[in-house]
Amino acid sequence: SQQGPGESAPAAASTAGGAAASGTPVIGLALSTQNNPFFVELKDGAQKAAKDAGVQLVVVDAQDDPARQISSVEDLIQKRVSVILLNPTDSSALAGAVQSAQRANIPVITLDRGVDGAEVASHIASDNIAGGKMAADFLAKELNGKGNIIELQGVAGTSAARERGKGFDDQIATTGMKVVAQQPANFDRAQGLSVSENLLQGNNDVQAIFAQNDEMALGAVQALAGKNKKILVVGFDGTPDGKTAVQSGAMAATVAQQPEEIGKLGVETAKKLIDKQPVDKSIAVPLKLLTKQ
Amino acid sequence: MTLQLNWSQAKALFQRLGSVIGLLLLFIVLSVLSPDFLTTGNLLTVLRQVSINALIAFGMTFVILSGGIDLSVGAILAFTGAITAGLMAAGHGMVLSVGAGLGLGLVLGMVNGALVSWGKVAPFIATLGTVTLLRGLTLSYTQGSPIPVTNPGFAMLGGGYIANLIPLPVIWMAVAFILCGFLLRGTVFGRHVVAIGGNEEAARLSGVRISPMKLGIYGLSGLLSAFAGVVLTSRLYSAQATAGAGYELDAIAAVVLGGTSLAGGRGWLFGTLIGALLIGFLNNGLNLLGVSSFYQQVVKGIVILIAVLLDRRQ
Amino acid sequence: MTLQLNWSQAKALFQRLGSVIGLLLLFIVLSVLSPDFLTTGNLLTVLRQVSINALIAFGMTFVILSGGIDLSVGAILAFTGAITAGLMAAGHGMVLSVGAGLGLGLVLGMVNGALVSWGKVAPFIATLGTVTLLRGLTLSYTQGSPIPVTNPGFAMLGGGYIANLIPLPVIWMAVAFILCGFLLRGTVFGRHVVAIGGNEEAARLSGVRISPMKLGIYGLSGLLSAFAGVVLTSRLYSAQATAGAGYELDAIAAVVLGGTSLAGGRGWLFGTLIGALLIGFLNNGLNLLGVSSFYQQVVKGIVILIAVLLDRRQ
Amino acid sequence: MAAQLVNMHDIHKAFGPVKVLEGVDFELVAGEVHALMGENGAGKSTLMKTLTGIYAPDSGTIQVDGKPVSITTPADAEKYGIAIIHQELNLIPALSIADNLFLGREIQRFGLLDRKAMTKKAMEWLAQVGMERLDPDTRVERLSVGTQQMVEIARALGQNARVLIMDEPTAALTEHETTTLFKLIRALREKGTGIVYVSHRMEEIFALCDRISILRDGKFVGTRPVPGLAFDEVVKMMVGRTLEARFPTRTSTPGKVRLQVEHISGGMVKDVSFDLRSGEVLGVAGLLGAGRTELARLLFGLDKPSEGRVLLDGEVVTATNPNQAIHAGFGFLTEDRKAQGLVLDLSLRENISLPRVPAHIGLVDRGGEKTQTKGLIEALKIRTRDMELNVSALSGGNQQKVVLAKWLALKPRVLILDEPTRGVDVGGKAEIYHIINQLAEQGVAILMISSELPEVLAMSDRILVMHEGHATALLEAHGATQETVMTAATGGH
Ligand SMILES: Nc1ncnc2c1ncn2[C@@H]1O[C@H](COP(=O)(O)OP(=O)(O)OP(=O)(O)O)[C@@H](O)[C@H]1O
Ligand SMILES: Nc1ncnc2c1ncn2[C@@H]1O[C@H](COP(=O)(O)OP(=O)(O)OP(=O)(O)O)[C@@H](O)[C@H]1O
Ligand SMILES: O[C@@H]1[C@H](O)[C@H](O)CO[C@H]1O
Ligand SMILES: [Mg+2]
Ligand SMILES: [Mg+2]
Repeated sequence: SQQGPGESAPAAASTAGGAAASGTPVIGLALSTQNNPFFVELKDGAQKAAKDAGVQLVVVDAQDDPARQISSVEDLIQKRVSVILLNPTDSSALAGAVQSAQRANIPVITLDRGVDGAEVASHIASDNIAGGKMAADFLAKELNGKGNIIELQGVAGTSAARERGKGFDDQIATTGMKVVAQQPANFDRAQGLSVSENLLQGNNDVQAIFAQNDEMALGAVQALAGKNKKILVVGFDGTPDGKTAVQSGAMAATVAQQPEEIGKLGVETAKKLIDKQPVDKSIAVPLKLLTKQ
Repeated sequence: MTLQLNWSQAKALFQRLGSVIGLLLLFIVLSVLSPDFLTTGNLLTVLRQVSINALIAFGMTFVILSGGIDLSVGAILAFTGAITAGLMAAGHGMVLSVGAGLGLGLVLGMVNGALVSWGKVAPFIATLGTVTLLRGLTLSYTQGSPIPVTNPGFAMLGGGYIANLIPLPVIWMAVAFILCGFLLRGTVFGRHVVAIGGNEEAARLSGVRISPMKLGIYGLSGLLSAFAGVVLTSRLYSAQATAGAGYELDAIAAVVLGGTSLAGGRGWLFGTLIGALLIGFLNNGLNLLGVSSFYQQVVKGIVILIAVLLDRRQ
Repeated sequence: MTLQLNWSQAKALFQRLGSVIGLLLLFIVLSVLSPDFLTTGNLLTVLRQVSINALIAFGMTFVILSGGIDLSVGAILAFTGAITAGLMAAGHGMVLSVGAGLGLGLVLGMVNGALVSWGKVAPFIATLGTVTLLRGLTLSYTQGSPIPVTNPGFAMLGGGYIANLIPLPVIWMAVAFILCGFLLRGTVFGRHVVAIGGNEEAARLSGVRISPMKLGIYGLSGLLSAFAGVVLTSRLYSAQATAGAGYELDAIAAVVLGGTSLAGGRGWLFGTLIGALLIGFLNNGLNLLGVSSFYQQVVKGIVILIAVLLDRRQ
Repeated sequence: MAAQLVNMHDIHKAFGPVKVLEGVDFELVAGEVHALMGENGAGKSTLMKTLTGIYAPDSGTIQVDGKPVSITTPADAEKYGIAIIHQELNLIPALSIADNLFLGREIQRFGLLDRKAMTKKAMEWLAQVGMERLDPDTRVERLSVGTQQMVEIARALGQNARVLIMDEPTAALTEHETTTLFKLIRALREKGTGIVYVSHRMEEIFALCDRISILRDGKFVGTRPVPGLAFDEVVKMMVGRTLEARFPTRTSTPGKVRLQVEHISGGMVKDVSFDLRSGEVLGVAGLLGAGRTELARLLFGLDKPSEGRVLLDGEVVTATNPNQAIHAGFGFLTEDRKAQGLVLDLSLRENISLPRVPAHIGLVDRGGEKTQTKGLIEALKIRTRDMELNVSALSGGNQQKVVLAKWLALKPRVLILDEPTRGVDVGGKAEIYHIINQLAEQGVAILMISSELPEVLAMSDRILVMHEGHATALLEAHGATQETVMTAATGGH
């Protein structure tokens, strides 16, 4: 069996429900990365909620490496936290870690991205497919259903990138618009800049750029600076920088997520688990399309 | 045959033991600071975490001892992991798939060796070139998406236990350590590795056949990287296109922290194991102590710098 | 003094010109294959893209010529960029902020130099240590979020044009190339850089003061990395905590593709410029041709390997 | 009495626990050539390095012109008019001759390199040492070792120093360059320069020097005027005992032909033929760059012959790498033991067994290895505490014996020795000659390349003389003289 003492020993030591050995309960938050303001906001939301709820929050960061994330989840198990909030680096890679936690009687709640192949206590996230669709609908309206689009993709293999791409591409296919080029820029602003520059060189007739997050969208905005062509840039996330760019007109729109809310709901749901209250299996956090007022 | 130590041997021993002493110190500090640290469960967890890096670092030790460097270990890990997972997804059995993955790792390593020996390309550049190539191949093969693995037997390789206690990856690490240690100390191959790193020209003039040796050395590194790739794929239930990014630096750090000279010709495998454990326990300890992940890197950087400053050779 | 070339000089010249010939070939191929390639707009775009890597690679050339390596360039770029942006966000003027960023880069580079010379740590390891440390400091300082910049004058540094045509970063690259080339060929400093890389012990016995030289060499690399950081921050309107990841490999690739030997003591700055252009035009060309980004890496890996195989020195 | 230039008193220097200099006195006056002698590892180079700012002495005083000084960097030494030619070559391969000549003291105008001035000066300096044929823009790596040594000499002379230290300057030179160098030294002496001359070549010392100072195990033994000094006395001061004979008598009688080299060409070597019999020592003489080392490299499979063939015991051998040459029965002791002969960071044991590690199916046989090493250490009288010691810790002579031991372990049929006693002290030389004799007695065919004519004449059965890649003479050693060899070596007949 895969049962091992690495997980079972602490479980024996902890009381049912995974409460920590002494005093205030401890909740672990395993982030995929903190190199993106989105996750920093998510963390902030979780920290505030933890303060309000009187629980301790321990944050670990995987720097986008699934193997590192498994290790940090294991470390949280060894630390005997009561609940683990998991923001997976990758949907398919963390099932083992989730199972380890569950064997140690530590419930897992996934945030922002799901885990395939393992049951979790609750999943709290935006509906990314719907978000991709929202972006496509916005462009269809602005461009009257005609035009060529460049798509900047997120880290290949993350569910966010896959789902946003799917929602967007499927919806675009129902219109007269066309995605003429798509390429990953890894959710990163500098890469967003150089990939946009290159794709724009190769595609003269482009009316819009859809970036799967705001960081890449802001890179695209830089690539367009100095060009007098009108190209609509649509991002995703609604980070502070992204919102500012929408207000100034540099970006046409962003599909705003509520990362703070995701973090806050995560802690609140964890608290419910500690207090042995029932929780929803799946919590969808609303998305909102932001445009210039 | 004599137990008497002369001064320079004593000094060398102390330098060697520097990393062991460092590990002990870290151990004591963490035991005092965190009640969760010194438990069987935690120690075995760390050993399991360390195993991937240790497997790679063992191969890297041979490469560095021979005066080279292998930047492609992470890329080989990712590519062979993807191929192994891909074969299984295509319905092939576990034995065949793993065998193919390991064989591929060996061959890819030998390609590095060929570039370095026959191609006369500097190891840094040769393996840097193969990194780019292999990363591209991995992305093309996986189309950027993870390849999930469902074979339960395969999942044991990285996730199983022996006697319900010791994680299998720890066993692999131990076996690899013993085999590699024997290869290094007990065979002509190992002797020649060190000679090449110490003075390649002298080794060549003594009849050591440099090119086949380098094929073997880089091949071993590729093989062990592929094995690490199999274990990681098993642990992650899936092969990741971007797996292993930056692993070469962790492996090199383990080798150097263990007291092996980057210039080649001087070092030991035990040191590498200690170096890998140092890094692993440091990571684990910082997490257990709840140190903010931002500061974790600062602490690690300082520890690495202090360690190499203490361990430097005049 | 004489214009006559002997055979070995001709061979050396051909080896040097290898990268130039490669660049010309690439140019011709791309012009034929893509109608968008040979336009002023595209060429200037590529030059602007190349400028960041070129600035870093110029400094790297000095380091590699002296027999060292600097893995910390990307980390220095990120940290100094963050500090510069942070100072401006705190209300300081552009001149002070940029000056502080550049000064910091110089100092951080000199810390590398001190580790390598006085600390006697191998450059690979010393700068690897500072990478970890600086990445941690950058994350701590920025708390992971980008620091936006609003100063319009500052935005010109990376985004502005001269005569409404030539991007300012291209001007910086040209100026840095001329100054560095002059430093390398026309001054005692440059001469001593090559001497140290060729035979450090001999240089020391000839009265070259190794430690101050290394401080200067790594300091220069740090300064140019910081300058690249300023330009990048300006282009992105913000400082990114993870900026510059992997830039050290691009810079090293540019230097080596340009024909500078990783063993030190042999090389030229013009080659580095050519190497950086090769990489830039290759990237651009693959994009113009619509090659899938997955296969782009495969192509790049193959090109790098072929280039170094052709250019290798016996 | 000439003016005192340098006076070193009670100099101590240790590296860690190893005491290298223990209370050494040394005095140099204007217009003398002062020999500094001692066994390998006696501390000669170290003493000179403390005088030129490379090492700081732990204690002791240094006076220049009667005034106490502190010399802590090479620049300080230059300031006091002290120049040194180090024992090891110290040139930058990728830089030009001119760049090397001015390294560390470049001529500048407005802070910039003044290339023109340096090239001009460089030509003058090269002319001074008879090397006017060299182009100052040539990169140093293109020069042979001997020519590089002449560049080093030109560099030291260019400093117009009042004190000139030469640490084994002729180790890489042959008679021809040596003669040029001696003329220069005598001219400098006339001008009042004080010269310290370190060498293991007794003939040179007696021909050139005015006084001799001797070190033994880091201690000062004494200073003697050369006129009237006996060879045996110098040896006794150096070694602490007298030597029976500089060259032991040859006793072996050559047997049947073992090696046949037929019209071999390749690289610098042009159409060389000779026979070598078992138990025979064939000396190979020639000027710098005559192609002797290249001949050895051809035989050992390091370079590819363009023509000709080689037969060993009647069978054609075609070795394309050292591994094959070794299996065919060749051994090759190279001229540069540090760069090509030894792995300095490995132990005696590991170095000695490198060409063939005692092993069964790839697994090292430790016991057999130790027995073999022990036997060789005893047979060659290698002075070491322990076979596990790194060879870097041995003196030059003992290192050379380790390289020899390496080849003896293989029991080669043909042993090529390239400058087997370069840089080895008198005692060590005698022991190496003794080993060569023993090997010949055991029937090994020996090809001995050497630039020391007395050695070639005394140790060989026959002498092959090379000139510009050709074999110009094959002389019976019995009856050959320095003159007959030199005539053939310079192309005359
Ligand atoms: N940097 C050093 N560190 C440690 N030991 C050293 C160092 N330099 C020299 N020694 C040791 O000091 C001793 C004297 O060396 P030195 O080079 O002065 O001898 P030498 O008289 O010049 O010998 P040779 O005739 O072989 O040139 C030797 O035992 C040598 O190993
Ligand atoms: N790597 C090289 N590059 C250029 N020329 C070389 C090289 N090696 C040897 N030569 C030249 O080949 C010729 C023969 O050199 P070789 O070393 O065989 O001479 P030698 O008789 O052994 O003299 P030496 O006493 O210098 O060893 C010399 O003129 C030398 O300059
Ligand atoms: O939802 C998040 C954000 O969009 C972020 O920008 C990248 O990762 C995704 O998971
Ligand atoms: Mg000496
Ligand atoms: Mg020779």
